[in-house]
Amino acid sequence: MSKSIFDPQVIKKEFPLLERSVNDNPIVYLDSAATSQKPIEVIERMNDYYKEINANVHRGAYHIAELATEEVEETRRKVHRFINSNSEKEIIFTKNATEAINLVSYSWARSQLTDGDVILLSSLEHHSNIVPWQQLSSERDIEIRWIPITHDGQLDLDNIDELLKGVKLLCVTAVSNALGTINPVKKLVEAAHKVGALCLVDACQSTPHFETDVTDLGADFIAFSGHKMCGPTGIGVLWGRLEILENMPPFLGGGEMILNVTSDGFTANELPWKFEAGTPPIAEIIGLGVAISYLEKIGMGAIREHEQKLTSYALQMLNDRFGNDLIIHGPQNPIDRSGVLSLSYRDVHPHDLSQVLDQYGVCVRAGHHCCKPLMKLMGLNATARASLYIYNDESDIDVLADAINEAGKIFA
Amino acid sequence: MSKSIFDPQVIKKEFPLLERSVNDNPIVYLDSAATSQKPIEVIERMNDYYKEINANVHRGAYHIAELATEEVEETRRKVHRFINSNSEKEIIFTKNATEAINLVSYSWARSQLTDGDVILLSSLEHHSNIVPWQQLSSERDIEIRWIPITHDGQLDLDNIDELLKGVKLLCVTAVSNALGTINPVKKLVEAAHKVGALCLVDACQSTPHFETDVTDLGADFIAFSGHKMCGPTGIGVLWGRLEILENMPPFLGGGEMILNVTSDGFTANELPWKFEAGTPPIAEIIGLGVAISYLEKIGMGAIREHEQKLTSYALQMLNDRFGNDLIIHGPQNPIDRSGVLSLSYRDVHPHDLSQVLDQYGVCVRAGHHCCKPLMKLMGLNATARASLYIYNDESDIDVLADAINEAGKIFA
Amino acid sequence: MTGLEDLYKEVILDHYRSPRNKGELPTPPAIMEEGFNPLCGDDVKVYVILEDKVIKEIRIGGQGCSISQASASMMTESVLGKTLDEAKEVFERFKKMMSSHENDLNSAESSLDETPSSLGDLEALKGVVKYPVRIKCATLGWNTFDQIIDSVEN
Amino acid sequence: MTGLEDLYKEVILDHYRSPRNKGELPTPPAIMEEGFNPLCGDDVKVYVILEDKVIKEIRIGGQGCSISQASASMMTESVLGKTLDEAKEVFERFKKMMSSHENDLNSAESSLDETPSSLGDLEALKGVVKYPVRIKCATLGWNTFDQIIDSVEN
Ligand SMILES: Cc1ncc(COP(=O)(O)O)c(C=O)c1O
Ligand SMILES: Cc1ncc(COP(=O)(O)O)c(C=O)c1O
Repeated sequence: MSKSIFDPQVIKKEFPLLERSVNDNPIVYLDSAATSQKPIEVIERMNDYYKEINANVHRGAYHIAELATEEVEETRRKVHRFINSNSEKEIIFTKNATEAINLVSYSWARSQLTDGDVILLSSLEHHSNIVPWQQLSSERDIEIRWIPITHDGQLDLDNIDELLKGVKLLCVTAVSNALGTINPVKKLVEAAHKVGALCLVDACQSTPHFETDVTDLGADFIAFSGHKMCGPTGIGVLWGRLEILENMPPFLGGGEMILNVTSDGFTANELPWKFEAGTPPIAEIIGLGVAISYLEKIGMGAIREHEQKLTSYALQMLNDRFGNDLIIHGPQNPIDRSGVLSLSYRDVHPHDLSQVLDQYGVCVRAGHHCCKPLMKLMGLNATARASLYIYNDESDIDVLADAINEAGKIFA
Repeated sequence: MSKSIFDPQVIKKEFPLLERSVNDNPIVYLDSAATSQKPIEVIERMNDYYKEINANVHRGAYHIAELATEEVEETRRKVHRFINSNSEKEIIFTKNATEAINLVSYSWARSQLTDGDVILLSSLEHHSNIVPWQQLSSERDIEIRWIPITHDGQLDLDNIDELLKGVKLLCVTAVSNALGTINPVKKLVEAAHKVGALCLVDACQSTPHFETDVTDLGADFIAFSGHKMCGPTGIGVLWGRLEILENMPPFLGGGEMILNVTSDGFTANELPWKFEAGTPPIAEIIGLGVAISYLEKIGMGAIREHEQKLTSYALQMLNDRFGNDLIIHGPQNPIDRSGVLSLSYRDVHPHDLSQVLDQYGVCVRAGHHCCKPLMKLMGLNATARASLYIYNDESDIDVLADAINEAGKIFA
Repeated sequence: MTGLEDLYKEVILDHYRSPRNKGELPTPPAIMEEGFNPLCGDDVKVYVILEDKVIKEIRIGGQGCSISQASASMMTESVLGKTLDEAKEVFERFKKMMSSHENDLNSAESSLDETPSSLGDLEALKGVVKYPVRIKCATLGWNTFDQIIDSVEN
Repeated sequence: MTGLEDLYKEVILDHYRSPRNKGELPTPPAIMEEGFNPLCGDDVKVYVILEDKVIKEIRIGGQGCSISQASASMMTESVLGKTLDEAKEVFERFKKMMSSHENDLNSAESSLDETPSSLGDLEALKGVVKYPVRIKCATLGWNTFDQIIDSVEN
């Protein structure tokens, strides 16, 4: 938590990609909500894995297979501690957060929900926490209901008790990837539990930026991806409460997830392997472990503090400089938001804006950010989204502002 | 195809892991059927990805996102050419072969098969091509039927016409990972098509070792994993025939796989993205692309030739040296088998055998090799499996033989 | 500012600022198809009134970036009054120009030179091939128009 | 040959070659449970006849490697004639010896020294903690036996 160790200049140097140039300008990476950059120690540890202990896990009795297995299982324990779960058996490795959510949908929901049940979604959800439920509701007579939002993109909970009637599952993102809104997840979990519903929290945009404590949160499932939190691509996590996971049928079938197979049928393995079919993403799991250690070394509290300060700076500075020409969507108070700045600049289309920004080395994302229902509610087609992380500093925001200004000139 | 360029000594040097020692002995890696080692160029290209162009794909309009997207889609084209498919749209990236098979089971089979239908499996299948079908048959009244084997672990096709009656799907592995048996897949595809059944080929053990030509094969689906063919963990491939894939409903739902989402429902994206939900394993896809180029550079014909020669040597030498003390399961003619040597040595338990071998740096796998039904048919509980690849040579077999001999002394 | 002049040519910006044939047409008699660019959320609606397979009227609805809007606007000019077959032929030439990158991104420059020089304003979109993501923008209106041709022909 | 002496102690090989209490018992009166090691395919069957919560007879069936067979064989000797509570206590001590690695593989040596020295032959299995994969072999019989205790107690 100590501020002294947090120096974005030092941190920046640990990310090799941030040293490169784009179009003769030093890169200014502002798309961490899509995927984060990776510190050198994550990259090198995966290298070392391939060079020194690459072997398939869990079944080899030879030395390097044991080492690889040990690193995979040690990472499981690390994730368990990182999110303060009850047991390492609750940590299931998937390929990304999307698979984790689908696992809940295919295994838990399809075995538990029947015609007439209701799933409540927040209007801030990413497609990955919408489409799996729409798929289910097109198979069965399951109603999908939405928590509305206020004009500044916060959940409108005035009628939450009404909305929760008949609900069996509440799906809510901890932080909106499109607007940066931080949701009152703990409160929502409590409300859901009061009516006997379970709560699945999409933690993709919170685990990289804040402390995560599933015990305190009280949720039933959380899903997140490694690639947004300094880890590699190809690895995600589902956490679920032990007693719930234990009663769920397997999802993907195959090697690793069985205890026994005969020609007549199979017996599923114990948790967590029951849900991990096939060769796991071994190097990726190990990379995620290093990423978590890296974040813990900096301190999740310090990370949040840094991002909040930087967000305050950005809101203030961009506002001062562009006034009404630039709309920053979402909550106005930095306390209510993460480092996601979803922008509309005059009538310059976000795609054009991001193209011009790229010319100055500034990487932002243009589009619907996989949140089309939310965008529609906000009356938007697309925004240009700048999203911050540990390696960003005020100078990055300044370059962003200058580049926005240049775009204004082209599309005057 | 030219033999001159094929030199396992040179190739070995391209695999950093093969330079290490285990228990003070140079490593002799004989577990490539579980996972292969990775050439330095695969490892370094993934490094470079993370250091130079790491960005989320398909949605970013900025430079590095375009480069990453281009490499991902270029790899798709490379896979398409590598297996001689009809279109790059037929190439779907998954996390491993197991997910690829489950995709067929959840999307194709669950939308096409009904009570009374039959799925025919070969008795040589890996759990990953058994359990998904058992899961389905426990949900619906779908019969699972097995193609029997001969005593030396080859498919017994005498009654294939009888067996195919009522069959809607035939699942068969191109090569047995437990015994090395090469199956007459093309003939089986023809037989399946004659009764209107589709054929799913598990190509996990063939793509790394032989030329794969899905057009010639005529199959409907093939599944394989990157990690067994010099590629990274966390990446698999499903290939399916375009007209079949087009009519299949989506499997995993989420970002990337949609064309549009409203609060009322979603429209699926075009192929192949319809089946690729969430952030793809970007670095892993790129790594697979490099692995394929690496294999193509050596030449799939040359690889098969090398492995067949080495297998002949091993069969002969081990037989000469150990006689009846050592049983090498599976077909006796090297033409009928890949470089998989499944061994029983006296009454030394395979687990103990592999433990002693490890002491000499020799990595083999002990167990059921995820083929419990096959093992049961063969009257085996477990075997010790030595499996060969491009970087192995006769000296590796010699070390293996010496180490087996030492095990004999301990368990005399 | 270097580099973007290729993309944002004056004629493109002009079509973007003052799109031709923007609006809607009543269906029927018009045929309408809608297209999405899943990458950025843009959507386009193409309305066409045909008489004897001749494009009598055409309108563009929806929203999008300068490239998709300008390209659709130019498209309306280049196909209005043409027969479907003629329009298809323009589309083929346009597609060829846009896909030169797919063969080899690096040799894009050279293959560009081979593009037939008869696309009028549309040639201003040549520069787009250097920005693969934007090709989807430039072809969105065209692909949607193509759906109309398909629906008429089948 | 260095290194494996720790694992394949003479007493282990002896139990492997001449397993004690190998065989089956009729059920009932015996209780039987079966355990699998999913990693290597070994399975073990434990048969127990209880009288007043005292283990009157015990047999081991199934097949496995030297470690799993020897450990099960030693187990039968160490629990035969004991009450379930006493047997559980032995199991707890054995488990503790086997899990010293889980806390810290590197400090395994030191924590080994703290293991209470009252496990008899079973102490020969100490060396297994250095081979994490084999711990599953060593505990297979025990965990299966534990299922019997569970089924009796609930
Ligand atoms: C024949 C066969 N099929 C399927 C698989 C499963 O592959 P993966 O574990 O990569 O999903 C394997 C490898 O373990 C295999 O050898
Ligand atoms: C809030 C949120 N949920 C889900 C996802 C999906 O994550 P992934 O694409 O890694 O599966 C993302 C990221 O794209 C996200 O930001």
